[in-house]
Amino acid sequence: MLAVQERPASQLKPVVNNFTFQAATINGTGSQSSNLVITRALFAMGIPVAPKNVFPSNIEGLPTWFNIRISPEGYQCLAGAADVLLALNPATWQRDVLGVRSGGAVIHEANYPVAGPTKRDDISYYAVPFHKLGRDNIDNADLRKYLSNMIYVGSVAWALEIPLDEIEGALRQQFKRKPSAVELNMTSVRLGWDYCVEHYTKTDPFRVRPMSGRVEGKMLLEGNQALALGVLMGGCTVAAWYPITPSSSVCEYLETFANRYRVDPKTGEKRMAIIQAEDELAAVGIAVGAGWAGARAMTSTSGPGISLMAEFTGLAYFAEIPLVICDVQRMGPSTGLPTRTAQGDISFAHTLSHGDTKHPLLLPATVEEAYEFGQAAFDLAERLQGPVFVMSDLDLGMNLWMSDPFKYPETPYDRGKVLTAEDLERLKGDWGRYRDVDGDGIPFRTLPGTNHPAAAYFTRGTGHDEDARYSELPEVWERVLERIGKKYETARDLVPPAIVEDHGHDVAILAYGTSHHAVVEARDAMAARGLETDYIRVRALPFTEDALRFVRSHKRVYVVDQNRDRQLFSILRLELKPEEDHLISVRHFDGTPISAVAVMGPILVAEGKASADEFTQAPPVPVVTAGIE
Amino acid sequence: MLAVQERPASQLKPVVNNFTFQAATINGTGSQSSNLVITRALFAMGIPVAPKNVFPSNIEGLPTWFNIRISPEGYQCLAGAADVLLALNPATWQRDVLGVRSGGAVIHEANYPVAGPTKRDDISYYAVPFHKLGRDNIDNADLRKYLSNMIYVGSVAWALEIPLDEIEGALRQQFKRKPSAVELNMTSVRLGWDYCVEHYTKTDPFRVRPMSGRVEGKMLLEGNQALALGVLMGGCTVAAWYPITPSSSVCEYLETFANRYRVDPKTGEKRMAIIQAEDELAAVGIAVGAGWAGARAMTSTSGPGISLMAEFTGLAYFAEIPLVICDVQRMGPSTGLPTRTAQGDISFAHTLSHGDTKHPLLLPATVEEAYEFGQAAFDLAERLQGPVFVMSDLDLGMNLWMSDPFKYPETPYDRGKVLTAEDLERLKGDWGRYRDVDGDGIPFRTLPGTNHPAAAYFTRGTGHDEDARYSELPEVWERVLERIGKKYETARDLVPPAIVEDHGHDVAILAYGTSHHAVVEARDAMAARGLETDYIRVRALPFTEDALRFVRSHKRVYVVDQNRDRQLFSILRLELKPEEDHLISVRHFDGTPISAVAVMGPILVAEGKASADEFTQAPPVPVVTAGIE
Amino acid sequence: MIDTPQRPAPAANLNRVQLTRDAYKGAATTLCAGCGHNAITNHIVRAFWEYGVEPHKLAKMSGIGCSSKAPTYFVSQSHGFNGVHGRMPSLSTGAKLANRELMVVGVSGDGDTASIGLGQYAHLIRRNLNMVYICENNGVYGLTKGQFSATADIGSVQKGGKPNEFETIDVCGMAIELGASFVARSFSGDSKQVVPLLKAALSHGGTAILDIISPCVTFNDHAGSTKSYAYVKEHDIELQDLDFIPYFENIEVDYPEGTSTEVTLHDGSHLRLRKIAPDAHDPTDRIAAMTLIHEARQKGEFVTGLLYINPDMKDLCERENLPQRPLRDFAEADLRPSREQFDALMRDYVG
Amino acid sequence: MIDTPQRPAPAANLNRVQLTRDAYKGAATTLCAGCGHNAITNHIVRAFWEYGVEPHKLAKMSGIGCSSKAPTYFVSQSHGFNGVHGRMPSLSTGAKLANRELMVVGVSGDGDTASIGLGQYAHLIRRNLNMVYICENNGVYGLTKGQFSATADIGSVQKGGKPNEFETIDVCGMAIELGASFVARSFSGDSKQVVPLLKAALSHGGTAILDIISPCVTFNDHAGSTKSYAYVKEHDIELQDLDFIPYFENIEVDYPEGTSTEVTLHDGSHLRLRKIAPDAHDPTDRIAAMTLIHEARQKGEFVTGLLYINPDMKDLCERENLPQRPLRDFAEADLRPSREQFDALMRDYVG
Ligand SMILES: Cc1ncc(C[n+]2csc(CCOP(=O)(O)OP(=O)(O)O)c2C)c(N)n1
Ligand SMILES: Cc1ncc(C[n+]2csc(CCOP(=O)(O)OP(=O)(O)O)c2C)c(N)n1
Ligand code: SF4
Ligand code: SF4
Ligand SMILES: [Mg+2]
Ligand SMILES: [Mg+2]
Repeated sequence: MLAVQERPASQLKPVVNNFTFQAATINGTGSQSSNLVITRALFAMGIPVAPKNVFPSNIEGLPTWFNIRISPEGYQCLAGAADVLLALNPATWQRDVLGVRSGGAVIHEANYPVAGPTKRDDISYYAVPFHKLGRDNIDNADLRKYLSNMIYVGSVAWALEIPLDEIEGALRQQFKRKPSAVELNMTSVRLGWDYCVEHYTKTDPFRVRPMSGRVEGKMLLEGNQALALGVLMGGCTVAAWYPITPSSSVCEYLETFANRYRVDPKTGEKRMAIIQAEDELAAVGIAVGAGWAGARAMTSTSGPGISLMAEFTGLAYFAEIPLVICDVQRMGPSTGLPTRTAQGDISFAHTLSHGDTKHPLLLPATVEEAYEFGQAAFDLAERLQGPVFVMSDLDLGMNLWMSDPFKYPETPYDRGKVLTAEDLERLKGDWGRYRDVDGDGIPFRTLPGTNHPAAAYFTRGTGHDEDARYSELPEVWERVLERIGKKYETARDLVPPAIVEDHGHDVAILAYGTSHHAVVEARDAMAARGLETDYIRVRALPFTEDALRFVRSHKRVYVVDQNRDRQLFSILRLELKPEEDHLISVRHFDGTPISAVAVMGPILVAEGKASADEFTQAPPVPVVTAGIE
Repeated sequence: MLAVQERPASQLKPVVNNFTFQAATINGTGSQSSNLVITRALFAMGIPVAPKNVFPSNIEGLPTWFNIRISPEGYQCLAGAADVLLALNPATWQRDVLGVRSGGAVIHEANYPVAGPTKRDDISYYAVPFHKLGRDNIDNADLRKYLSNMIYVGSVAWALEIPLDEIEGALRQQFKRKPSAVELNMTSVRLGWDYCVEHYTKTDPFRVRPMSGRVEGKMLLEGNQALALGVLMGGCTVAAWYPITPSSSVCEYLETFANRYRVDPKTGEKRMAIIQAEDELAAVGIAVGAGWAGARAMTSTSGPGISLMAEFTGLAYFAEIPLVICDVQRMGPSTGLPTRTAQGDISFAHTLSHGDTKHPLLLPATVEEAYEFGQAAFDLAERLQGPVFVMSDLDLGMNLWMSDPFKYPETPYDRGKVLTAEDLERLKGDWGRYRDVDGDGIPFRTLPGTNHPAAAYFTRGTGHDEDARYSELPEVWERVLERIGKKYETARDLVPPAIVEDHGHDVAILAYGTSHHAVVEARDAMAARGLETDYIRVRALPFTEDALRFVRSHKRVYVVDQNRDRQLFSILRLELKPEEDHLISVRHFDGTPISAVAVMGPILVAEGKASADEFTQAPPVPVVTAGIE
Repeated sequence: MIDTPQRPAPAANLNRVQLTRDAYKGAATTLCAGCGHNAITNHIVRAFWEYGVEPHKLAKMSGIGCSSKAPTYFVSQSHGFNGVHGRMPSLSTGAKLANRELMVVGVSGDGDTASIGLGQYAHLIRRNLNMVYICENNGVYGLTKGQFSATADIGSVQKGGKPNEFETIDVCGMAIELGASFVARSFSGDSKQVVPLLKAALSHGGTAILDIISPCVTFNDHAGSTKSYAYVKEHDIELQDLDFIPYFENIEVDYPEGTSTEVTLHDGSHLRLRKIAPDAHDPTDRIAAMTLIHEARQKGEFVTGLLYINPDMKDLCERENLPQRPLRDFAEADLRPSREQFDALMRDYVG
Repeated sequence: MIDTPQRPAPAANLNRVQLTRDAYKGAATTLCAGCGHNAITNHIVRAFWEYGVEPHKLAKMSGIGCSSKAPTYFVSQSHGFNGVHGRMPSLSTGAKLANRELMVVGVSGDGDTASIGLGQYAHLIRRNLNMVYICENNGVYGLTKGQFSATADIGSVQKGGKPNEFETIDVCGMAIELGASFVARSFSGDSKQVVPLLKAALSHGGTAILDIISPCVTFNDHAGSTKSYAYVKEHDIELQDLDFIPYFENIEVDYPEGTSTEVTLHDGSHLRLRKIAPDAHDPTDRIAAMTLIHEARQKGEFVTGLLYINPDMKDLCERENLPQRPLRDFAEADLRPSREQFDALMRDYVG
């Protein structure tokens, strides 16, 4: 929830490169391009940006908010409330104005009423007749809707003091393939800029200045893009998916990459099959079939798709077939909020399917990890012979993030324990598909097509013995199921280890995935208030031994979950002895990206460093839902 | 796992009414009727019986075992190993003979080799040429296969000393509708009896004698039958299902009951719709649609069906629609052992579907509870407005159990918070579908078809506010999801309370479902060895306050789960504070019904009352799988 | 909360249940301006008003998609249920079984129907549940931003330029193959055809399939698409001119001999089919209907109008022998066997 | 462990890949004696032997059911996959995409295909995956003890006496409606028909649907059933006498003018259709095939033989432009862009 916090407002002392800009618009009107231009211009000035798009689940006409957090530290999380608001949605006008932090500024469509609750004396107002400016000045009727949005780019640039040539530079990047569009757009930008220059003197403190040392050489890209690139680099050759927000773009980006990098220029043949399946049951079935036949195969989906993939995941678990499932989490249960973020599928994915199951999860927090884990998932799945989940979320997947360029992989793929015809010859055919030869719980397999008379075995989801023969014998069943369980233990040494900052403090924070960015800021803020904390970022399930040791060695461990039911917290508790259990749960689950306040509020209060009042939020104003249904 | 235990064998001192009889046959050969005749004859003699059918997942030709535990105490669990074996399956001959407890007896087809490992000197052998007797004496070629099985009934009757007129009585009951068959069957029975009389003198100690005081007035019926009757009495009017072992017979029995009790004799109209759906997704969808429209609706299934019902269960949870799902659990994961028992879906059902969800589960242990909970589930689902699971299992569902006759329900249905047109008139239309008026988290609903202009609301799995309007607002989402979570707390007071035997001992056992019957015997046996225990049988999730109090107040609580991953144990741990947590897990998961040994073995060892050796089992003999694949 | 709407004073513009046309409206649409689905919503409002649907007896069902949002945009005084993707048929089946008096109207999309929902669609038809099933067919997944659905024609081009490689799944062809009792196709822009078809569907006593081509202006209205407004208008072959004569009105119209045929619908209403071509299609001939659809598809055309009808097929509730009184209304005394019956049953199980 | 079988010394009974017929057998069946499925297994053994299938190139796929157990009973030297209920098509799709060289043969049941699996069945056909799809059709769920499946005919009577209330789903009719490229129907008892159809299906370059009526002796072989041996034998209308001429054999047979037609299959083999009736069915005519099926169904008959074929339709791997080399065999260097390409991409994302 957006917290409205008091802030020592100063009309005079400038606040440079350290505030949140929010554009409140209506979706489907083309405002997304405008927001990207502002983002890119800031980024080009050397200023760290953290753009967060909070958009509705429809195509046109509902409220959407685009937030750009800028901070010298490069914090990547949402900062709670906006300092500078661009208000272009009458439906949310009142809510948006009341959400602005004291001392802030509002750039708004001139015909919105500034009266009653929307008339605040602690913020600055810059009314701009966007509508009229567009109507009067943009002749091209086809483009008017789109270009009108560029007008506000000009006004925002004026308010934030972004030089116009930075805007032009950003436009040039946006229109790499169509440079002629730049000037057309700039004409609209100037309309908004000129209007403000003519009518206003800046009275609020928020402004930007070029800076250096933070973003040079950094990329700006989405988590789904990074994940798709990881999947490509990871050698995936069969991908099957069914469209669903927010995961669709994983396979869409993958297709773009595959068209670019997997097509044989001579023959036109493509070294990858990407199948848009008829539903999620088929998507995961295709991935399982391909994994069985020896391809690196994956499917990507979100919550409802995970539910539908439950049966096949159990088959892959019990028949021991490599399978990568990318879950870009959105807010559930049920259809929920398809365009809002959550970490709500952790426990469901962890034991997906009926009967006893337990699957490794990878928990990326950054685009770089999305890229890395997109690759690692295949190594793990083929090594462990079973399902592996990459648990991304909407925040990571669909927002732009700053990152250093990714590393080109230096290691070969780990294709796991596969016996070739030559191996079989050497073994004189003496092998068993489900024998635990190495003591790590992982058996050997052969691939269909292996030209050796001993290669074939029969795969089934029913009971089978070590030699893959059908069996209903009690002792065989128990033995096989225990052995499969052993692989989860083996996985502890194979998954990406936790990242630990241990300075021997009593209090520690344990977080995973996108909560990381809020924790980074929260720790700085808490340290500033005298509460030093240690930190462990868990990057996978099962927990590694290191992670458990860290937890055991701290007096109080705050576990941050972006879900209602303390999902990772609960999984962790079950791995600890009662006497080792000093866990305290911190939760956030309203669909917005988690902020530092959501992390540090509960911790400071619990640690006696703040009163509960400090973090009590003013009740937000409901949106007037007329027309929204 | 069948435990082969040493037993003070005595050829001389008779063991009366206290042993296990096992018939090892081939399925699809009609042996099931013979086994039932033996069971019914024993029962008619006043002897408590506990029949357990361990059958394969095909229709004809694979090994099947029918065990009849008889004991003066009326223990209802499997006793580990057989004392008297009827061996009629060459494929399992060796395994079966080696599994007989020392001092026991084997009645077997005469042409099986008694040599090498199958030649034991601590058991008695009665070889009978069943095959030849049938061939030579049964003229009716159509019935020969079936009637041949009746020959062994005669030999078993001879060995156990069941009077032939008891057999005849049992046949008379079996052929209530076709009395002429009785004599035909008795002819075969006498063949087997006479052969033994002629050739053998009984040398083993196991025999039965009529007794009284234990089974008079008791019924013998299957859990699925009882559950179906509960569902009928509970007022279910829409049932939808898809065939799957071991749950199919729930809806098949239900159909029989409905045809008998729900058809209007005048019009022929049926007050119940039972739909065999095209799959489990449709079955649960039909139930959800019917629940929404105000009918008491249910679906029944088993593991794979639960996986497929995940998405709709989440919808019912979040849109708050009454839904009863009966899960007759079988061994998973995946297709697993479809004809073997487990409690493996507990944790999966408990949080079924993506996102944060938590559902009440009812955990019947007896046929009486299957009947009771079959009714209670509808009251709960309509009261709480959400999914409620009845977690039966194959052992309970498909075996015959003794029970007192069920009680005719004295209370009206609890149809929950439904507003009628009159209510709405009284409220002047001022209501909201998702408002928490009573503070228990449970809102009011109206049914489609309610003739009032304010009755209608729109149901969806997407975000909505208290008045059922579409909403994506963060605070609305969080509020609604928290409120739904509150219903789980409300449920603590509504679910069937645990059954407690608390005598202030340090050690307690916590069990649920069919494990109960093993615990009963185990406690007696442990007490005999000086270990007195308290006992709590949990009959539902969420845990009631009483149950939690019991757990907190004991030094060591052994939690019995019929699954690998300690599913109920884990759910319980998460409800306890670390300092209250004195849980120790006891597991059984080989697909066989749990025995007392499986419960008391680990406890006695952990409590220092037995050495681990005592319960180490001899490795069982693998079945010769030729032809079984 | 929901305001108690005032029943307006009787006036000229009231239908037979004394409601104005406005009473059949719903919330304002949140779909794109120009979306075919909005036009269909308007046709529904008009048809339901003219037919005199009683709002409280209507159950509006849908799956997930832009199309599936439509039920919120008509008849706000009816209960509605926006379920999960592709599973509207099973929800509808349950609702109808629970309360046979409900008039069940489902709105689905082509993705919802022909991709993820194909199995349920087929089995709905097989059971002949008495409901109206509207497929708002735009050949793409609108709500997830324009990927091809299974009804996209082979060779049709995506907005990005990618051609579709797969044969279309024809929801009408499928329905007829599966033995559907009422199958019609139309175009969202053709109110003259959609409105009488909707009313006929309401009058039908089984599953009435209406496949309505409904262009997605945002993702599938470009050149190269075979579901664009331009393409559909050009390739729409109308089979008949349709007049719906409701059972509650006594309209006598004379048609010149041989120019029309009439179908008597389940509720006593009539649908008059006026011939457009001399060799008019006989909508009671299943094989003719299949042939027609296939031949049109081969030519890249849509045949619109009533394709097939069998007004006499039993619906699911009849096959299940359900009472007319809603099952959900029966109480303990109706549903439990008597104490005597119960005791007798218990005795059966004893010994 | 699996014994290393000896390749027998060359002899008269070796096929073109030097294997005896026994090499095409599998484990002993665990199905009921007399089950139609066992007969089909025998036909498969013979057809695969005669065709000279290479065991290591074969992938045997199935769902769940008695029928779906069949892959364990033939060609034990091939990999097999008994998946989950109704989802064999997606598993097969994945397997084939991973390794295009595999010869994918799926065995399913009528419940597996037409009930739970209908959606995947339809979309498999739509993609025209190159595989043989055998539906062992007995009108019931054998493995769960005899409930009606969706292919049961309306009016057919269950063992307990309950009549089926619903229209059959005709898996051949559906397939043709959906644009399948190879559709045949047969009867488990008719080896003369099943064997050449199986070989033709192996030779076909797309999804080859074989719907084989295969009576369940235990649960659906009684009077009143329309899938009993007695009923099927009586109502089987054979369309053609079939001769399969494999591409690797040079057989020249003369047929009297006008008594037969020949279809050239994808791998160069030929299927010769000898007319039984004078007005013989043309299996390249889709509408004729549909009409035929519908008319037969109305009469309670089965038409058996090759119903429809289009040997030229592209299969999925072709549509996806996949290389002939199995995708699973490509390595790092083939799959990762070069370091230069990668660095260029990274630069694209910078600033
Ligand atoms: C199980 C599941 N998978 C995927 C989605 C994502 N999704 C939402 S709508 C939709 C497709 C809608 O297409 P269609 O039915 O044609 O409706 P349209 O938007 O085109 O009207 C999809 C795939 C979902 N909500 N649930
Ligand atoms: C998801 C799921 N639902 C139900 C079942 C139970 N089941 C096993 S086989 C079967 C039906 C098999 O019928 P069919 O495909 O016709 O094969 P047949 O046994 O008749 O050859 C069913 C319903 C299952 N295994 N999985
Ligand atoms: S995206 Fe397409 S289908 Fe969806 S509302 Fe817009 S125009 Fe209609
Ligand atoms: S039950 Fe029927 S289908 Fe199954 S093996 Fe027996 S005869 Fe065949
Ligand atoms: Mg669509
Ligand atoms: Mg079948």
